[in-house]
Amino acid sequence: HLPILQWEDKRGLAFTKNNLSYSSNALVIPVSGDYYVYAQVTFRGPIESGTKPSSVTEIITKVTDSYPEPTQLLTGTKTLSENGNGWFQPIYLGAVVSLEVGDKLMVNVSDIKLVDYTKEHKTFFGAFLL
Amino acid sequence: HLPILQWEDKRGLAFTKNNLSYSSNALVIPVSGDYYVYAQVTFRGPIESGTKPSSVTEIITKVTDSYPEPTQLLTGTKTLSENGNGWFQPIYLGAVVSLEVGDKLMVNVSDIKLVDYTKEHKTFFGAFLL
Amino acid sequence: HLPILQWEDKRGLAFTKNNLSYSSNALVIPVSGDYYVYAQVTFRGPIESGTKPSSVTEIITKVTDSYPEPTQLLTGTKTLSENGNGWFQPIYLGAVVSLEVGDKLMVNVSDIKLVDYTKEHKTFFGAFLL
Amino acid sequence: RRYVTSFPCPTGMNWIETAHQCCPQCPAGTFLSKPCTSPENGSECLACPAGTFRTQPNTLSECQACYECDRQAFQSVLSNCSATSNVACGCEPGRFRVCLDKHCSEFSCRKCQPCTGRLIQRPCSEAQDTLCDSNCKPDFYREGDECRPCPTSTPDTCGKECQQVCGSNNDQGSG
Amino acid sequence: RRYVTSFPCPTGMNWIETAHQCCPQCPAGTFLSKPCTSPENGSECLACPAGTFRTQPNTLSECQACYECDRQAFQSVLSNCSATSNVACGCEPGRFRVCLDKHCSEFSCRKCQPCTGRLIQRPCSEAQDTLCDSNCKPDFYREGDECRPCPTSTPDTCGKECQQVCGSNNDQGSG
Repeated sequence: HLPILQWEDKRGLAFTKNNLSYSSNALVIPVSGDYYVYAQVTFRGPIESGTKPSSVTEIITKVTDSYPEPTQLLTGTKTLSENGNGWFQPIYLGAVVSLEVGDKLMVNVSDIKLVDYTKEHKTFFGAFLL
Repeated sequence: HLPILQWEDKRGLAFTKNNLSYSSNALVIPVSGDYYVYAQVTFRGPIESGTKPSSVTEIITKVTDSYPEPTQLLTGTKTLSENGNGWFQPIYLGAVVSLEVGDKLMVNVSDIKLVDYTKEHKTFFGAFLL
Repeated sequence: HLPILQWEDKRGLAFTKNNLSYSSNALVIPVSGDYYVYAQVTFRGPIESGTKPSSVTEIITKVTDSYPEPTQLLTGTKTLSENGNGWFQPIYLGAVVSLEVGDKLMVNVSDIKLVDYTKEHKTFFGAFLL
Repeated sequence: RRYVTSFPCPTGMNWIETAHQCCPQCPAGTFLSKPCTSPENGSECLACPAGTFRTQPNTLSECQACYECDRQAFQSVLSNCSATSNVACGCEPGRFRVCLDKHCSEFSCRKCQPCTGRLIQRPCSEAQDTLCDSNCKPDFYREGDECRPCPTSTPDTCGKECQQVCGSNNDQGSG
Repeated sequence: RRYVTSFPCPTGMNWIETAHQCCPQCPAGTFLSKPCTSPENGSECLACPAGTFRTQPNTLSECQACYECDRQAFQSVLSNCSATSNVACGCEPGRFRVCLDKHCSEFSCRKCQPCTGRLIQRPCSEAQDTLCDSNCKPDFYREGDECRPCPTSTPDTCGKECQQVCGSNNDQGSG
C-alpha cells in the first residue's frame, strides 16, 4: 500500500476534540455517523534527483475492524507538467462519508519524499461530525 | 448548456438520507436552508485522438421552478499544459449556498468523454444542510 | 504582506447571516468556536506583459486583537507550467479552525492583477460555525 | 414523510413554498421581495439593485450578480449590465477573441497581426485575426515569411529576391 | 465519558457496536444486513448486489462498488467484477500499459510500435512495448533511425546506404 502520512495533533493550529482522537497516524472515530472528512497535501519537488515523478496522488483511506483491507474513500491524482526545477502542487479533498465508531482515517500519498511538511497551513487533515 | 453528469446514489460509498434525494441526474433539496455543496470531478485524457482540449471545466448548477434558466453556483476552470500521453486533473469545488425546497443541484462538465468514471473515490458529488 | 482581496457580500449568491459580518475586507467572527473556513480563487493570465509569474498563491489569514501579526491559517501554492497565452488556475482551500469572537478572516493572494474577479461563481470565500 | 408537492400553477404564476400557494411572477428586472398573501393580490416585486439583473420573470428572492469584463485582459464592454441583461464583453480595438472552450464563455483578447508589407485580405474583427495577403505589396520583397520594404538608396544589401522586386524600379528611378 | 472499548472477539467474529457483542463474520461476497442478537445465533448476511463486491469475510453494512475499465482509454476487461472480486483491467490487443505511478494503479494503453523493416526481438505484451531488432531486415536499408524497403526498380534514388544494401542484389537481379 501507499505510504501513510504522520500528523501533528496538538501544536499550533492542530487540535482534536469531542473524542475524535489521533493515534498511530490515524483519526479514530468516537461515534458512528456522517462526517465531512477533508485533507490537503502540498507536494513539491523535484528533490534534486532530477527524475520528475509523472504524477502525485493523495488518498484518504478508512481502516475498520470489520474488514481486513483499507477502503479508499477519496482520491486526488494529478499528472505533473512542470519541467523547471522547483514545482508546487496542492491537492485538496473533502466529502461526507458514513463512519462507524472505531473506524480509523488515514492519508496515503504516492511519494512521502515529495510532501511539503514545512508549514502547517500547507498540508492539513481533519473531520467533523454533521 | 454543458453536458450533465449522472451519478450512482446507492452502491458503495454513495448514499442519500434525510430526504435529500437523487433523481434524473440531480440532488433534490427537501428543505429550504443553507447547504454546503461540494463536488470533485477527475478529468483524464487524451483519448488517443491526440487533439488535446485546451481546458477542462466543472460547474455546479441549480435549477429551480421559480426561474427558467439554470444558475451557475460554483465553477472550476483549469487550462491544460500536460503534453505527454496520459494526463489527470482533479477539480474540487465546495461552498455554502442558500437553497429553496424543490431546488435541483447538478454537475456540468466541459466534455463528458474526459471524465474519469472508473473509481467512485475519484469523482464524487454531495451536499449537507448546515 | 500579500495584497488582501475585497469581496461582494450582498449581491447575487453572496450573503452573511447569524451575525457573521463582513467589513473592511474581512469576515468578522461573532461567536468563539470551531468554524469550517473555505475560499476559492481563480487565477488567470498572463496579462499581455508576457512575463509569466512562476507561481500563484492563496492564503486565508486570521487577524486578532490579541496578536499584532496575522496568522496564516490555510495556504495553496501552485507553480505554473502553461506557456500559451491564456491560462486559468483555480485554488480551493478549506478546513476547520478554532476562532475567537472578534477575529477577522481575510484572503491574501500573490498578485491581485492575476485574480479572475469577473464571475462570482469562480472566486468565493466563506465560513460556517460547526 | 412529506414529499415536496408543488401543485401546477397557472402560467405566469409559481408555487411559493413559504406562502403555500401560487403567486404571480415578478417581471424581468425585478425579484420577489414579498410573496402574495393570496393568488388574487399581487406579489411584491422590487427592482434589481444596481449590479444585479434578472432576464426572465421569476419568483426568486434575489437577482443575479452581473459579470464584469476582464479589463486587464483587454476585454471591453459591448453592452453594460442592465436590470434585465448581463454585461456583454468583447475585445478592445486592435484585438480579437481567442476562445478557451467550444462555448467561448471564457476568451482572451490577442493583438491583431499587422500585415506589414502585405495587403489585408480580411480586416481583424471581434471573432478573427486579420487575414494577410500571401504575397507582398508592391515595393516590398519577401524574406522568409516577412515582407521587407525595398531599400531606397544602397541596393547592394539587396539579395536575390530584393533585386528581382526592387532592382527593376531602381533602374528607372533617379540614382 | 465512555471510550470505545472493543473486546477482543474470537477469530471469525467481529465486535458489533450496535449489538454490543461479537457476531460471526459474513463470508466474502456478502455483507452484514442484520447483526446477530447473540453470539450463538448467526449474523444475517446478504449477497453483494450487482456491481459491488467483498473479497474478505466481514461485518460491513455495504459492499464496495466495482471499479470500471476505462474503455475510452483503450483498456479492456481481463476479468469481470464478481461478488468476491473487483474488475481487472488490461489493454486492448495491440497496446501496452504505460504506468502512471510505481504501483500502476493508473495506467494508459499506448499503441505497440510496428518495427517496420526490422525483426521483432520481443513481441508487444500487456506490460511492455515491442522490442525491435536494432538493424534492418534483409532488403531494407537504414535511413536515419528508420528501415526503408529497397526500391524495386529505379535504383537512382538510392543513396549511399541504399546502394550498399540494395545495390548488390540488383546487380544479380534481372536488370
